[in-house]
Amino acid sequence: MLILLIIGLLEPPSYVRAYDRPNDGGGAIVIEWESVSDTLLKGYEIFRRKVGEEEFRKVAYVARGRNSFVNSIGIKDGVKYEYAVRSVGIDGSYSDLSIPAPPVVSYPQWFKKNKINTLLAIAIYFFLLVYFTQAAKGRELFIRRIAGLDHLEEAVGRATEMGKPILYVPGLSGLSDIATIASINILSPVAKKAAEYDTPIIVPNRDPIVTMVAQEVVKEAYTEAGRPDAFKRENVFFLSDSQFAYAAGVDGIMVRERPATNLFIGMFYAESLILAETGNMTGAIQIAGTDAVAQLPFFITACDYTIMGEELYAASAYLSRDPKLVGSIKAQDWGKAILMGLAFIGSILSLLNIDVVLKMFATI
Amino acid sequence: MHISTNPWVWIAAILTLAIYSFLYKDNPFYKFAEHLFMGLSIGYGAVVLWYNSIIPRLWNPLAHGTSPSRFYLLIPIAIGLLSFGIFSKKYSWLIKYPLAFSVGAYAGFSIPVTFEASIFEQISGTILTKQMMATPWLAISNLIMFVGVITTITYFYFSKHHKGLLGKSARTGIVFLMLAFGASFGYTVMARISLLIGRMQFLLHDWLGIIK
Amino acid sequence: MRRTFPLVIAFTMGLLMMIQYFIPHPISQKFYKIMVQQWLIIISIFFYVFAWRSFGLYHINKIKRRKEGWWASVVAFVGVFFMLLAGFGDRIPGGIGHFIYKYFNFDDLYNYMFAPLQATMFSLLAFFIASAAFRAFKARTMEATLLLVTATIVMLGRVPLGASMWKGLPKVVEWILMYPNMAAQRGIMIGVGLGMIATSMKIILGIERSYLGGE
Amino acid sequence: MGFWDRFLKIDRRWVFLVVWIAVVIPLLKPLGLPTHITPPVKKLYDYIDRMEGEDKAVFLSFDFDPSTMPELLPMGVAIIRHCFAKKIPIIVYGGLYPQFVGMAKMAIDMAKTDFPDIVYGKDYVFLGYVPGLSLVILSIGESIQGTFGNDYFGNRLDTLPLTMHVDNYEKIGIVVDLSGSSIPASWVAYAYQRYGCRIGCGTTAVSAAQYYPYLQTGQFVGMLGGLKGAAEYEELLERNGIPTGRRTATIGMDAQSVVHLLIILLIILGNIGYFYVRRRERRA
Repeated sequence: MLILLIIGLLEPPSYVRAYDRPNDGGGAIVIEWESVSDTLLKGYEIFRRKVGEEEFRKVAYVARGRNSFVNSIGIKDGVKYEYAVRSVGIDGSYSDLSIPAPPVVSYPQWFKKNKINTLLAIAIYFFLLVYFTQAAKGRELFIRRIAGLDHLEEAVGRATEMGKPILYVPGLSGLSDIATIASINILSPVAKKAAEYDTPIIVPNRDPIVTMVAQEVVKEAYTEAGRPDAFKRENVFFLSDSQFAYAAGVDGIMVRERPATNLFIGMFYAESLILAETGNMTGAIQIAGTDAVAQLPFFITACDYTIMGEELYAASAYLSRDPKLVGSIKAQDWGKAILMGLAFIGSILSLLNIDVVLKMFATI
Repeated sequence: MHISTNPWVWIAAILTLAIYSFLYKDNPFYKFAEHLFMGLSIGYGAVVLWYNSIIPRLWNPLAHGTSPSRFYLLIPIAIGLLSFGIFSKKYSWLIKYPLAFSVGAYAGFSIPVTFEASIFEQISGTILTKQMMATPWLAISNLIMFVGVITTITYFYFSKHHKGLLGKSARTGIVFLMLAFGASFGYTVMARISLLIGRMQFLLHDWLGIIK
Repeated sequence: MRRTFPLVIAFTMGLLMMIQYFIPHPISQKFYKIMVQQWLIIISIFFYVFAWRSFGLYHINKIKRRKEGWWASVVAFVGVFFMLLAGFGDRIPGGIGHFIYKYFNFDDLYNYMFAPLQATMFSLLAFFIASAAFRAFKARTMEATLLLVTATIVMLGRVPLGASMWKGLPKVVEWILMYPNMAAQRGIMIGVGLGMIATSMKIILGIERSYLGGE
Repeated sequence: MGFWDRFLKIDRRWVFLVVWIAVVIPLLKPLGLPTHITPPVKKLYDYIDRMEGEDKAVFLSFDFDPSTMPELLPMGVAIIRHCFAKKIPIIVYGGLYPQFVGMAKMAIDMAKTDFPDIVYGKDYVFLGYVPGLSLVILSIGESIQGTFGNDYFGNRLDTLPLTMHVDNYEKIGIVVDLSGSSIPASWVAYAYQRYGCRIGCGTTAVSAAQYYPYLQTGQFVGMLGGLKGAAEYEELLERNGIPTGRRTATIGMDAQSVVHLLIILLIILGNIGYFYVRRRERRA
């Protein structure tokens, strides 16, 4: 009897309000309400009707503990809707419907105001990049030593001495990965050196587009070295687009062609160690370069030199000494300095209960 | 012992052994499996491309679609066709159009996404808050984390000599890098060994039936 | 036409794809969908034709010149045709189509040939990880020592044995993963992120053009 | 050349052989090393166990392919067995991508054998692939019948007693997602954050580290990490008298421990040798 009485007293939520979800393409309305504090509460049911309609229809249920909901199914932009919410008890009883929220209309927006920080960051970085690439013209900028790169020439030379080919693996990803582009940048001077020394360079590929680009780059390098006739298109080829079939194929090349130098530069996944260990077995000198953090430990243990993370991007600037590319390294360093500074200031402020910097980096 | 009578299981087992034979040395069995695998993967890729891309995205809308906008699909087809220029010496430069289109689009797309995922999220996770300093233990741990992030970034500082404060910081960064590489090596070991166990269970249970 | 126009295309596409991110309006969403789900995929289909040609030429070349082990290239082609027949067998008219479909079931080829080959290649890692650890994990320098000690602690902490040796070990491992490990990962990620963005911007601006295959 | 010199230059094929033996012997002759139960696994087990007799179903999603099968499939089998034994209704979902369905089918076939009285349609239902990825997760919040229409075998869902009754997250006690990718995070974002449905997770050893934060915040009820997590679940079944069938993960775990130990031993021996040789060379 008592329980029945209590259930009968289950209250509907109060202060129900509805508004168009900001920063979206339309078609969504946010509903909020004050929570009901009742131990017998199980959750809430949300009801909707178009203005002018008689009956409310249930659109959703949410469990207790939450007091907002985004309704994004069946909403038309420009149509007026009314929302009401009711409480549900743990044994399935219901409260009355709440007082409906004032009518609401959803519409699409033209700019995500919450993304203004991203836009600003892009603008600042863009400015830094343009400034330093322009400022770099005609000036020699400093780049620190990158261990793996210094040995690149030595590695090419060794293959020449031994009369064995060079194997260049441009990673397993496509051009949408920037690491692949960095790899193509490094392939160009390597192929040129190989052409000068008259050492064959084998480039097996996993991505069709990269195959095409690699062919062009190697051909160009041979032309630049003054030996266009020595370029063999069949040495730059598409092997397979399946990760492990590709690894199996490259393993095969390593044990049969016995390249004296293996270069693994670009984006790699789990196959990294399969490639590097097989190369180690054949006794080749190996240099790896990748920004795939998870694969770095395996390259470090199985290769002679490893170009780590961002060093890969610096590599193309380092090898070419092209002032425009070196200028971009300078811009990257400025970016790092600014971010480190903000992390310091942000920490101090946030420990003093001022979260202004923290808010600057919010992504929602 | 219950040796499998399913011929497919036998094929799978023999191919498995052929790949493992590579661990001893390169041999015709491995070579066979390797080339078969490459061939199968190309064929598989073609079938998947046909059913998952060409049919639903190209053929169905063009052949059976009714919306007038379907003819816009002719634009990417035209751009794609330019890549066939590579088959002739004279027109091989045509390939630059589809390349520029794809690479440009991916580059533009990745800029805001990378800013948010790799920079904003990471920096806001690094900034120390009161919550992160709640207990002495948490405070020490998070301070170590903070120092780790900053010093690792300085290791990747290229335009200055690594001397003085920067040099010290970069050397500390290497310490953190090595710790991280060791940790991820260690925790990957488990998953990789599970894979081998899985294959061995296939050979010993499904194929030979030696283990129950 | 040969040099400038591709750069203009890259610039325009890059800018449009970047801007659409900031515009929630359905027009911009539709542009994104059409580009990512249709156009870019359709263009990439044509690149595959090139890739298959490259694959074919590579192996035909080996067979023609009777290079050592040319028979393996024949095996590769056999693999391709098996898979294609199984995949498209139901489209081949007449009794042959039915025959192929029945005996070269696509799922069987996948489950009993492709998948085991893939899984076995993947499992080679277990052997390689052991031999790499044995060979390379030497306490030569302070850094190398750190790497090998951390790896060993984490390895121990992830099996029951470690926990029975010392109860606190799993907690230590978790701490290493959560703090120093994450710190370095973050540091790399931030640097890599900046590098990626810079490269993307250079592509859009036409400063970076090596992907177009030289000049 | 002394023993250590030769040991350091040992052909790596010996290392391969030792690794192989270290895997095969425990498989042939299980050592029966004790399995310690860790809290994340216990929590998930208890949560499902408490659903016995309640009017709710378990929703088990298979979001992985053959490459992570050794770690994740035993988890699926163990959870299905748990539900079958306790007569907790279970909906097995073949995953968000088309190539995942085979894994779910395999798990059901392996679990079914010990439970002859289980009835399809009443005690469990098998759902196949429908396109939509995270939209599917959202759509289940509205209606399972509306999202899928038919089960894997083509039966209409509104004709099966189980799905007639269980149509959205309201009647689902927990969603358990088995995956080595980021898919569990999507279930949290859409099913938990939006519909309040509790989520459990089974993931690979590599991914487990990145999911600890979810466990801490309670976004996951519990978590099975890698082969070890699966072995612990099997152990809990065994302790509670539920037929476990072939304990794939537990058997594998013995081999796992032995190989870990072996690798550590190799590293230690390698270093002893290295220091011995170096010291001798310095003296010379």
